[in-house]
Amino acid sequence: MSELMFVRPVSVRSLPEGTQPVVSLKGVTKRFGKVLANESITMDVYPGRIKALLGENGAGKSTMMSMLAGRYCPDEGHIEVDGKPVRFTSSKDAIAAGIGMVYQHFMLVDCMTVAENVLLGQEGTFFINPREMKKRVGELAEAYGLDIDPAARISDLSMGERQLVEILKLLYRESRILIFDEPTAVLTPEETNKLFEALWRMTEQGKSIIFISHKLEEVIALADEIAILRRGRLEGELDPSAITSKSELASRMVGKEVILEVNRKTVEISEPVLEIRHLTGLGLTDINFRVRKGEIVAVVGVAGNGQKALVEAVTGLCKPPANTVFIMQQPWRKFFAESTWNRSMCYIPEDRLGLATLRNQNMVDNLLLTTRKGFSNGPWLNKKRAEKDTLKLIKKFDIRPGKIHALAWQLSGGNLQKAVLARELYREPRFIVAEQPTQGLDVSATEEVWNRLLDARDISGILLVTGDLNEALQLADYIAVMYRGRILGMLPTSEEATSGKIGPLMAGVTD
Amino acid sequence: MPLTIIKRDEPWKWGALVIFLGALLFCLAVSAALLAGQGKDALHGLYVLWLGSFGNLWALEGALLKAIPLFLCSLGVAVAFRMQIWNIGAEGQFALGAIGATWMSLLFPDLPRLILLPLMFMMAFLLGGIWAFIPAFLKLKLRVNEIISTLMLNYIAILLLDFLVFGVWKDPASFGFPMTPEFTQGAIIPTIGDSRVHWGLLFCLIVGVGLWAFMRFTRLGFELQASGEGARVAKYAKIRYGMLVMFVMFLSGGLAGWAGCVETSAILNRLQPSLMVGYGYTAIVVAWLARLEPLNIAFASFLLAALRVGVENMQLELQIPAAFGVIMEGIILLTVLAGQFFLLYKLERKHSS
Amino acid sequence: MWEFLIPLFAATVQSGTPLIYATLGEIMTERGGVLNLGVEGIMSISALVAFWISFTTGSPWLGFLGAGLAGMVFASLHAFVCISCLGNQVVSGLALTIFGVGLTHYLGVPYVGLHAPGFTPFDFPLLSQIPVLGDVFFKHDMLVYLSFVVPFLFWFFFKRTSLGLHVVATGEMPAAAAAAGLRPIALRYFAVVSGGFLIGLGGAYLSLAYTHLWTNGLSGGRGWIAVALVIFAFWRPGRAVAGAYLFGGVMAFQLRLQAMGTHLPSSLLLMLPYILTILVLILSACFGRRIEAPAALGTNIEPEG
Amino acid sequence: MGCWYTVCCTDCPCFRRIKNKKHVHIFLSIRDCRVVKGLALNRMLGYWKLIKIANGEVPMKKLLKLFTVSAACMALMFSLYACGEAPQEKKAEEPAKIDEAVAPTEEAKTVKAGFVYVSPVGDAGYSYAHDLGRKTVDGLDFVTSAFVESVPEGADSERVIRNMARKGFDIIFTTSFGYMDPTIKVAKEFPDTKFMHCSGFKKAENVNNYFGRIYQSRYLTGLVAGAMTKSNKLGYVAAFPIPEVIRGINAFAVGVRQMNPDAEVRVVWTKTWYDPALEKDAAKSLLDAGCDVIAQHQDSPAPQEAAQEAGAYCIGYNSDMSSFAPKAHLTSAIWNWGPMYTKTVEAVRDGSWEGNQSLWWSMQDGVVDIAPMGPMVPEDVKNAVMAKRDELRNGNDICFVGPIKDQNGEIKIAAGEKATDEQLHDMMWFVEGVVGTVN
Repeated sequence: MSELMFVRPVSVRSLPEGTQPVVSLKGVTKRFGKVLANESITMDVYPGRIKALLGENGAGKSTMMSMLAGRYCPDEGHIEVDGKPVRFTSSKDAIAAGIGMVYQHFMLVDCMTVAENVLLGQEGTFFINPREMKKRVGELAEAYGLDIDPAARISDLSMGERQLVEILKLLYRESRILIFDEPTAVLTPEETNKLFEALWRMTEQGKSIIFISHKLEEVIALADEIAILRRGRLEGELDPSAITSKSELASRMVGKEVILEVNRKTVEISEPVLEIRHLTGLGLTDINFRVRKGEIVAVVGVAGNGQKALVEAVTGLCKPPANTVFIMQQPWRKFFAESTWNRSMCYIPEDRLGLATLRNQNMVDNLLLTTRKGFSNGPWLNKKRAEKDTLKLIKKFDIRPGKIHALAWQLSGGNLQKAVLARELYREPRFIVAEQPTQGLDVSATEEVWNRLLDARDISGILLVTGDLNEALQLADYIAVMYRGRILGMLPTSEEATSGKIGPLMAGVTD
Repeated sequence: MPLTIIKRDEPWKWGALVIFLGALLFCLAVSAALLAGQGKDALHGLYVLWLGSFGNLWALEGALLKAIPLFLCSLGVAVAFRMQIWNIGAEGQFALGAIGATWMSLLFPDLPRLILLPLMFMMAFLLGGIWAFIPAFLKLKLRVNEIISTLMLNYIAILLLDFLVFGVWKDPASFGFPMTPEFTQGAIIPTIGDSRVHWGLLFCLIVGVGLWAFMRFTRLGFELQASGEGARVAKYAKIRYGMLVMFVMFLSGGLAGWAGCVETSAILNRLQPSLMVGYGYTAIVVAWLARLEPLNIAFASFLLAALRVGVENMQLELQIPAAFGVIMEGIILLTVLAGQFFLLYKLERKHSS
Repeated sequence: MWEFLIPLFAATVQSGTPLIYATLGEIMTERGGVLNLGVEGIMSISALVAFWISFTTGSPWLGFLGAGLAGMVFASLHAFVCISCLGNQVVSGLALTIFGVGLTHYLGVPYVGLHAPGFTPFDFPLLSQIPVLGDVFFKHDMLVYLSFVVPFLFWFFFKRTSLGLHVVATGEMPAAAAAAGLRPIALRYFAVVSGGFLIGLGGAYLSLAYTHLWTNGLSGGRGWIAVALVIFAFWRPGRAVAGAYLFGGVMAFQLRLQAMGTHLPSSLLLMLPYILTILVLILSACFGRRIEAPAALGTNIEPEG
Repeated sequence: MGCWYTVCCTDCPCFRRIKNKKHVHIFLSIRDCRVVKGLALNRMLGYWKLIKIANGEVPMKKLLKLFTVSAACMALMFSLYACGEAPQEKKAEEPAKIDEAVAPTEEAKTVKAGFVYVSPVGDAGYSYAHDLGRKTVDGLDFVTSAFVESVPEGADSERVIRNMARKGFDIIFTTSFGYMDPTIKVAKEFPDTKFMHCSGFKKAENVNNYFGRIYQSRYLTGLVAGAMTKSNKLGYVAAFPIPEVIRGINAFAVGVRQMNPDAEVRVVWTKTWYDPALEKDAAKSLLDAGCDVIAQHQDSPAPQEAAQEAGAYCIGYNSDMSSFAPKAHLTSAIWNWGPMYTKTVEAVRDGSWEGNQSLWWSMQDGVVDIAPMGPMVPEDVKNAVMAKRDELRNGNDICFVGPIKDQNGEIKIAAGEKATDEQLHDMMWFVEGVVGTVN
């Protein structure tokens, strides 16, 4: 997404004849209940090369790699290491086979030190000696030129440093095949470049790397081979040098021409619905901006740069300092004191199952969750009417399965998001906070969500918090770039230069 | 061919019932084994148990009587558990309820029944509620674990009861034995017709249905269930979680308090230490067996009460130790807990790869 | 003054010892990420087993070990329900208590009032000569002396052995442990069962050293107090010992107040320990640092794949 | 209302109506007339073959059948409730019929005696002592007996007692104070069943309350203790501050002071009847406070242990506790219910049993006594004590003879007078020389 400064030393690394693959999957299939996560996948990984695994969220990349890492067990097919079929019952076997994985959500124990985390499961002896552990890890880190204090507690480290720890783990275990699951999601552009250089060095030491991403430019920049995964199937492998255009790659990835332009008619912009004046605290410093009815303001930035805090302060999950946040021209406290269920603010959170819905309740109850005031007369709750309206919404947004008695956890990500959207729009909001609204959605769902949001501009202003720059450019009128709890820039999308400026700002580079 | 665990994508219809019955059977089997271990004829033993619990009218009557306080306590426990508030202090709240009721009856012995009884119920609810409110408050303000605080408050409540009946409230005519004076007629819940069952039964019915309706049809009830999914969701939905926790605990304590009130007023007709026979703890078993559903609780509490009564018959006929019933309770609960696994998962033959 | 205090402290050590064993056991369990409210039940049943074995074999040490084993068996019951069957940990613990206590009353009847060989106090060579400390700490039975050592072993286990590290990892983040090639399920079983062993020893102390005769309800709520002490101790052995003694001290103190001929009603005095527990929790909440409960405490590990 | 199926035991008074087919009865009592039961059950199922149930054990198939049937009965019974025809009405009618009906004539003189205990009989204490009494009674050829143990006082006890009455027990001993009201209640419903309530004070036409003057033994043990103490401090581990216990403490103190005027008795309340751990602690606390003789009103021998470990003396209660502390045990105040229980059941058999009495049996009746004194007790003390014992056995109650002062030194029993039973009954004050409070 961001401007990538990494260029690889060698443009093309040809694969010498007769090199044996270190790892290969042979017709591997994996099901979760009814869901088919991977379908008869066959793929080879060669030593000293970087294989990129490209695919949308939910295309089955992580599942596939988790099988390599021994976390899951394939239902059909098998895995071969050095041409010998292996059967991983636990991560232990995979590690023993020299396969190491860095998960998207780091697998680190916060309350333990770096050294302890790196050596976890690799201590060798029953009795351990903390000092000696620190020494070993420290030496290792130096050997690879990674500067990190082995005695530090994970909870005190930044995301980038945590990733280094994860990498140290793999190095310590001397894994030959390193799998990285969306490693750049939490990194600033600099860190990304550092990481890529590190990865490249490793391949030169003969390690093979599998690099999972859904970001085209990264893949093109880094990979020796690109395998595209769609809907659990391997869409084919290709050579980055053979790639003519991103859009072609993209279309192969998503299976159809990506909608590059959404129909965004202009709506007239009127009074502000959100105003933030000199908001400092909660890890934010001096935030100033406003969202007006009829416009979409996107907040972009690397994850963990204060977007969460901003959203929570706005949506009332945590309390901002007095007279900093004004919603619909009312001070925060006053607004939440007397906010009504409808014609007010609504919040579409990133965490759909944990926060936006009740996982064990049916559609009706989930509709009622935020709209209950609308269905209550006195102390009573009019469930009959709620059921009717639920049915209407299910039809209108075609939420599958069409039953009102389906429980939240039974819905697929896309349908769940549609349901949340349906509910929140049902409230005729004047101000919408949408957080990663399309994360993990397939293209059609994404398209729908985008259009819904654009239509919503007629009645409301929208604060869009997203990690997907493309989304921001598509929808927003203004893009606010966050870095270390500050807003470094407020850029209008109408200007061409904008897309170019964002990258450096995300990295904190202001000129 | 090894079995693998598969998550169900559809919840298992009637699964809960199947599991409950299974647990019941298992428990019967184990107890039969225990009997055999004692050199008793197992089948005959179970038969005696059956007679003692359901075999005749008086047994049922006894069970019904015992079920009343259990039912009320369990309702209290259930509402709290619904919100993931682990209130295991029903025992203490029960005691406080009894104290409250007694206090009123000693204060205004001469009031007519129609005024005095409501007064007693009010005070019982109030004291019980307050007793449960303390842990709720500590939990919210100081993050004090409610499991421990409610538990400790049980002990304190019982000792408080002791203190009262051994001291200030002791009946001068009781030759110094630990008991309050007998209640006046106005303070006693009358019995239904000539049976031994008292009108507390009807009261339970009303409370039960009322609570069910509250959970099902009111906004507060809905908010209560929603908050059961966690404080953050509640906050997202603009539900005032803190208030709700306090309210629920107060309600829960009050219900247990009512149980205490009914027991003192209708059964003992006075306050004495022997009031405390552990209803508060059995209530937790009942509540969980009933999956926190008010209507199931009615059945579960009757069942466990009948079990307790039946065990007495076993004692009389076969000299089985009294603890027998408690063991059965424990086993049923453990089995049900283990069984609930199959509500979410199922075992399937692995497809060989 | 001393002639009042020394015996008081001595009694404190006495009544604190079972709590030390039980509390450490519970800490072990919770460090592994499992909440076990069955301590009361486990203690009482293992107390019975200890008594029974020592009564039949005549060897208190066998009884002591037997109690530990009994504790393991019962704890594994809890482990099975929670870890394998994903049962609710709170309720399962309560069920275990109900079951354990019931079983004790059921099986214990023939032994009630009987007398079994147990551990008797003896002056610890040399150390008992130390003026005050000697009288307080070193004129007890073997199990008390053992309880001085256990916390150190405990500390050593968590700080100096890989297994300890693994247990902590499981309690904090099972997924991470799994990713590191460990087996969280097995580790949790280990934590619960070994914790059960310690709790069992606590039970043994009641029937073999505290008194030498059997009765139902020996544990008398001590199991619950142990659970409370775990929170007070912030899952640290050192503080656990302190808490256990503090609690035992109050218990012994109120009896002595009566023996001195005080005029407070005894019910109020008997309340002291329980009130104290709540106060302690409040204080540790107010002044203690953020209470670092194991992150995954009370949550079960969902099976994968 | 047509023909009702009522379910009840053979001792249901309407039993007789089996003859006219107005009621068809289903008899669900193991003990009595299985055949009739079989018959009636099959009526309900609508066929006529008799079930034969061989002695005691019930074959599974038939068991299941019985279950289904009883289930059916439950339904019926609820309908019964609905129209309010609760059979209790008839219950009271004339339970006398029961015996004629149930028991064949040759068993007519059999006496069924029931016992209700508050604690497990195995507790080596109070209930245990009663159960020894029961065993002696059970030994008699004309008596059958049964008991229910650890029955909580209050609601449960009422049910248990009632069930006993229903099952046709002739005399029921309810042996804990808390059973008083339930006993009276049930007694009203079963006028022809006889009740003996222990340690209470209420009585009725068919209810006697009875107890033993254990304080006499206490007094004697007090003499021994007073003679043996060196520190002049004696400890008394007491259960609950109720007159029974306080009486004992006072008698003990009186005895002590007779032997040793400046000795004092320290009291610790445990508020438990049986919690060895706690009671041992209590004893320890007393020992630490300088007491060198420990007496107890407590069911567990734990205090004895404590005393022996501390090298002090101790005095047991309930039964001879010398086995628990051979080195320390001076003597025990013991119960011996056997003789009086025997007398009672004999009276029931001969029909000479009379209700409405408060029986307070004394050493004269042999209900209370002291255990043989230990070797450490000097001969002269032994003799002195034995002399007093003989006096008591001759019916001369010399325990509370005035002048007796209370803790504040004011005269409670004037010089030369003896304490009246009323005074003893609600004795809620300590005599001079006792350190402690009565609440």
